Amino acid sequence: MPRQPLVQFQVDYLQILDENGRVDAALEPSLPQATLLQIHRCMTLARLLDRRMHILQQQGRMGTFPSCYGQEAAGLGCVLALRPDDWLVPAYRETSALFYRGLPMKNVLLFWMGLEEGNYWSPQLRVLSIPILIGSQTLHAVGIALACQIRGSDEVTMVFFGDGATSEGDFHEACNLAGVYQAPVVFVCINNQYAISVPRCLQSHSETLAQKAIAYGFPGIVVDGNDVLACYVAAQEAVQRARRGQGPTLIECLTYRLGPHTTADDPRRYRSEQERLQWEAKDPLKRWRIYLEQRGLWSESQQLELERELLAEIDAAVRQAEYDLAHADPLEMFDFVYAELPPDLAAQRREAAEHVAQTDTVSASARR
Amino acid sequence: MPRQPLVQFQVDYLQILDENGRVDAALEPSLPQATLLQIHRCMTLARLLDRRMHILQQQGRMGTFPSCYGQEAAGLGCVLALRPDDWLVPAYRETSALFYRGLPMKNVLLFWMGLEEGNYWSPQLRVLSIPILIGSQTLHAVGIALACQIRGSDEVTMVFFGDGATSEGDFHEACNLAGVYQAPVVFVCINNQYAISVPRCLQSHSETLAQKAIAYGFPGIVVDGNDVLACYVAAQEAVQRARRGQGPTLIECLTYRLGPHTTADDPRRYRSEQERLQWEAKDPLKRWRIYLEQRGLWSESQQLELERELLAEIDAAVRQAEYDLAHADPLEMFDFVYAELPPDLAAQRREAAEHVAQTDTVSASARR
Amino acid sequence: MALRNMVQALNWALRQEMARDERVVVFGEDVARQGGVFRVTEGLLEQFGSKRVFDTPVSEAGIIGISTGLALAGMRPVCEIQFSGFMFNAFHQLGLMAARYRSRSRGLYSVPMVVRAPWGGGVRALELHNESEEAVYAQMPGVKVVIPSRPRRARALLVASIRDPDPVVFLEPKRVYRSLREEVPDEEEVFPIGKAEIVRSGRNLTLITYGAFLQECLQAAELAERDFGVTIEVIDLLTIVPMDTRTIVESVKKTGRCVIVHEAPRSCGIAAEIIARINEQCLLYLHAPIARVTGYDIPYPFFAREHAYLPTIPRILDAIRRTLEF
Amino acid sequence: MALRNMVQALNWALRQEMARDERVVVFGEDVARQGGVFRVTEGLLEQFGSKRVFDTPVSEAGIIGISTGLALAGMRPVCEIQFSGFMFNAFHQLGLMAARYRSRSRGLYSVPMVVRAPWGGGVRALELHNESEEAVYAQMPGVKVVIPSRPRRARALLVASIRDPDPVVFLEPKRVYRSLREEVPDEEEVFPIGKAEIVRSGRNLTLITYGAFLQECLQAAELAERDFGVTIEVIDLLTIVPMDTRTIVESVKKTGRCVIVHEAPRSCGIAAEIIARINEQCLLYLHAPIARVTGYDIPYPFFAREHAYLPTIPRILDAIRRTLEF
Ligand SMILES: Cc1ncc(C[n+]2csc(CCOP(=O)(O)OP(=O)(O)O)c2C)c(N)n1
Ligand SMILES: Cc1ncc(C[n+]2csc(CCOP(=O)(O)OP(=O)(O)O)c2C)c(N)n1
Ligand SMILES: [Mg+2]
Ligand SMILES: [Mg+2]
Repeated sequence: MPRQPLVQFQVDYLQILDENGRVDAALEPSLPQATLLQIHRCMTLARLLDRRMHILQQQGRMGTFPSCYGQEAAGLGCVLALRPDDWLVPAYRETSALFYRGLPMKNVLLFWMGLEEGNYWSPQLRVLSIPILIGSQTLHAVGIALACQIRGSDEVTMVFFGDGATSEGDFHEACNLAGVYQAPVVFVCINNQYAISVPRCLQSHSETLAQKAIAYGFPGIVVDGNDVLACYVAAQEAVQRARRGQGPTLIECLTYRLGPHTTADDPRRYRSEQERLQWEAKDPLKRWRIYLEQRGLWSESQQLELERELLAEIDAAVRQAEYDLAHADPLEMFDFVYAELPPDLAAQRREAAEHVAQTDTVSASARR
Repeated sequence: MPRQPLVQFQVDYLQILDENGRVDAALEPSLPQATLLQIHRCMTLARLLDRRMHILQQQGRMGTFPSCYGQEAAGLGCVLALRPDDWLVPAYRETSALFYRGLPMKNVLLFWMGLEEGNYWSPQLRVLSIPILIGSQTLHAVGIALACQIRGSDEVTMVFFGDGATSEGDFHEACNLAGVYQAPVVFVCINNQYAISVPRCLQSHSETLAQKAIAYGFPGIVVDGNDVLACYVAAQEAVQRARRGQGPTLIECLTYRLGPHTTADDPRRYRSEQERLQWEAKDPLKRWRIYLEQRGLWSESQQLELERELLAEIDAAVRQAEYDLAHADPLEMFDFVYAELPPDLAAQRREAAEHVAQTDTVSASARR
Repeated sequence: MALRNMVQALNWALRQEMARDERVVVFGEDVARQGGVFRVTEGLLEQFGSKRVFDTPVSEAGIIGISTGLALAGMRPVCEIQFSGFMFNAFHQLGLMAARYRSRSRGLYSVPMVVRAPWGGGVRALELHNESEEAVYAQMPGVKVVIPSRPRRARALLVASIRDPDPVVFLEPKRVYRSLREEVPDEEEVFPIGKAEIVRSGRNLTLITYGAFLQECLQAAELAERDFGVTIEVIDLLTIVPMDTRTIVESVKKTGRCVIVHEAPRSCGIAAEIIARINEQCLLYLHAPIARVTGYDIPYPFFAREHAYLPTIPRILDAIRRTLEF
Repeated sequence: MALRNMVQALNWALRQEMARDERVVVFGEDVARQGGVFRVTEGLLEQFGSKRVFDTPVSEAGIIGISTGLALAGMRPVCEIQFSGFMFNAFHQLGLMAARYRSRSRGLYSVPMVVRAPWGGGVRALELHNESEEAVYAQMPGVKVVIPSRPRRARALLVASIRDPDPVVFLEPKRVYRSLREEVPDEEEVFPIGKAEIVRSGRNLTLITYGAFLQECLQAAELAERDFGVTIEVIDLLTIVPMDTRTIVESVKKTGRCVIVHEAPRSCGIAAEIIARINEQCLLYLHAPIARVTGYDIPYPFFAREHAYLPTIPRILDAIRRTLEF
């Protein structure tokens, strides 16, 4: 018996709306007009908020935060495929998708202003807390999907993570477990080409990230992540597969972070302006606007009107968030550790209370 | 632009010496006669020692230990491809391979008798300590391989692990790092179909374990793990690739643990006798003996002679090991924690010394 | 009432809770078909089916991670880590993620899960199968840690843990899995998390422990009472985090002397924390330094040397004597 | 001599050691091209090339694991974990594997590696970027833990750590990375691991700390001396494991009073261990309970509340006053 081929695999690439706004009519999904406009609104809001947060951060009114500039399409495109009762497990750059899902802007602001309140929203959103530990959320998504599977309900869980996250053991264990149990979960890798300064080619020697699915026995696909339609179509397929009990899918969305990793980062240290410009030409918003205009759904004046409206909303949200921040009680940090405050921790809370109250006077004495 | 194939992959299967001892002449490697006989010796010794250890364990003269019965070929076949200055990072069932490499039998005995001394052997063997934390050693192998790469030497590192280990995050991170740095390492998965009671099909939904290599951008291959020649040929290819600077390979050796997971295990709880019998027919030793006989290198009387000789060696090694065990100083447990004993730990050592000395008298008092 | 060993008592708790609450699911390496390497989950697969009792790949971070997800979505996962040392592979998932969902989401999410694990040494097991990592959890606020010592409380505490709204690490002293039997009632019994138990009362010295060493402590107390003519109060912590400081402090105020026994390494162990609390709350009642009888600050040795590592009755007796004679 | 902040001092140590010993290699997430997110490894890639300074994927267990392998094979790896909280992802590799190779192989193998990590809070960073997990390492025998507080010692201790034959976790208080400068000699300087330093001597109270809070402690000591008419001895631990008990005990024997300050959660923290050792070695010298000024037993809060979590000068002063007045 000679050496024999045993198994063979293939990973596809999907693009529907190209960089110049040309659509592949054969593949174009039919989405309601209201949805097309809502997509535009959410992407525009994410971009405008990103800019505003940058200013707030420079004014010291907000902590360092990760920009989503350039990546507004990928997460949103995928989330379009979910039902409202499906679960969404975000990473930290899917602002546009969260808005589509109904998350109040104030939450995003509070989160980056350093308050746990930023993660407190309606349970009906079925959106999990924003994770900081890279890759960790992939496992929680699999657990949530298993809960749905065990209960016999048909909700699907979609989880987002970056190219960097695929290097973590957690990602591996999540994919492997999802494969073994055929969990109804969709893994969406937002490959923005960098993990802070480390380029995609140093993150893994694999030709694509989507092919990592082969290791777990489920399908993977690469899509143009700046193309809302391709993301939606790939996600739709994956969600349906999951809902039918046919197990997980890995979708790799190719995109680019046009801004810095966070406001503390200087991308010029690790990438060329030329590279950035190449990707700027593939801007998902520009492309989407052409698409809407070609379909007669959008005009310059509508755009101006929308931006005015959104800026006003942002102003209002910032005011609310800063009000909440100013009125946050520091001692509440004790109140959500356990369902009930254990006696010794209650004593520590009292101890802290003394000092929070005293701080002014005593620190005045320290300054004497 | 429609949906397009982006990347394609294939994983091969290799068998050279089949279950009935028939060899594929086109693929047969040319190994020196002395090596062929040495292989037989090491596999036979591993099997005989396994039996003896089982008895020792039942007599309470040894702790619980993992049987290598049925798996004698895979590790050994792969190790044949190494140079003496290459590094070997074992799991805990590659006894035959360790013997081929020159490891004294006493070490194996001491290890399972519960003494760190079992892991103390000549540094020239370039064999790393036996690991208990599943999958952890794969990372150490990559680190060792990187050390060789950085120093510009051409040594290769080969690491063994089980089917179960492929589920651990450590395995993933090891493969990913090895791919990124194109480290000179050969990953050998000894797929014996079970991780304790959990069958291969519940370990991963992937068709093969070898295809996991695709996730990291390097080649994977499946071999008949009960066929020394196939293991050797696949390993040889992988070792050469690594030595030439062409990066890692994943070899999946299909084999079967004919005995229990450890002496504490009862395999009848999770697998059928029929399954076991099917695999018994594929016994690597039987096959190897036919191969030797067909080449005119072996006879029944030689076999009897060899077994007599090996049993005597085993007797001697058990005597030595039990002597060492009886003379082991408990307090030496303090002496290898750090290169130098820190003062407070020296005080703890003195404290322990009092009690080790007292134990007899005081426990007598406790028994009063 | 039936006489049960700890394995049987725990199995009983799991059976009853699974029958009572269909949100309870049990999983881990070898827990389903094999019934667990120590047989704690034996028969659950047969009784409750493969949706609620399932085996996992060798994947500890995965086990804790999906358990977290299951709990986030409203289930009541009871997962098993095959030996507690392997919790190290999942400390990030437990300590950084599961433990903090409630606080990071300001109560929107919570993680009512139980992580069971055979724990501690003394059974001639392999390297890394003997760890006592309980003190580490004290530095992971948001988790609770329970360590039973005997079958009856083990059962009642496991029930409480399953019903607890927060993540509970439930560590089972494998050395006493089958070494003693107790009357364990068939009917439901719950013992509250956070309560220590005075298992023997006395006036001259407080002996504090938890887990397998309760047996040695009780024997040492008896020997000490006879040999030194004193009475010894023995406290079984049962819950390690959050600790029942009050019971400890009240006892030490009465006895003025204290010895603490555990298997874990000494530095920054549970005994250190108990000493710190006594120092803070009743220093002036102390007649002698508090003594620690613990594992040493070395890796748990391979089993041929474990007898020299673990506390022994003579070591405990010796500490009692020195504390009394101080 | 040159004035250097801690980032510069550490960078200097790395440069000198890399030049001196070609077995030293530096790697981690964003350490090469980026020069580290805090710039500690800035310029090393340019000076020593990509074989000895390289970026890694986001893979903490991987970083510690390959570091272990590099050390086993005779290199001197100095790896970086981007923030010390992410060490949790690698505790199994560190605590169970790297820490124990020497003992599990009876000295055949050893792991001379350094794991550097920015550590602690107070810089308005995101969740999980503020951890103080040092006490956990005390339960991982086989590792050493160093936490410098100021640039000069930071440099000299990093050199010692790189030359140490055992794994050293080197935690860098990110709050003082750039907040103060010191004379740091250009020439080689080594400070021994395992030695605490009395940075201010006094007779009435021993104030023990490490890391960033040395600054607050020094200020509090000054204020207390002026306000309460006492003198305060301030001890900077520098090495956390193994701890310099002798320096502590001698000081407390002299002063009879002690306050310990750290950012980490209180229970089973370093302060607990110090209290336990004082209890064991000089209980009768104590005039008052030892006070702990620490983080609380809660997850480090998101940064808007961190000021209420972290010790402050008023909290330290208050503890000093109570201890003096006891
Ligand atoms: C476990 C862990 N390791 C390291 C970090 C530090 N860190 C924050 S973001 C980041 C890069 C992540 O890259 P990627 O997954 O591609 O996501 P992106 O930021 O590009 O969206 C790193 C390393 C972290 N937060 N968690
Ligand atoms: C990290 C870790 N998890 C769990 C275990 C317990 N355990 C010991 S052997 C084993 C099965 C390993 O299966 P595999 O990798 O296939 O190796 P095999 O025993 O079949 O050779 C398990 C789960 C362990 N030793 N380490
Ligand atoms: Mg990225
Ligand atoms: Mg196996």
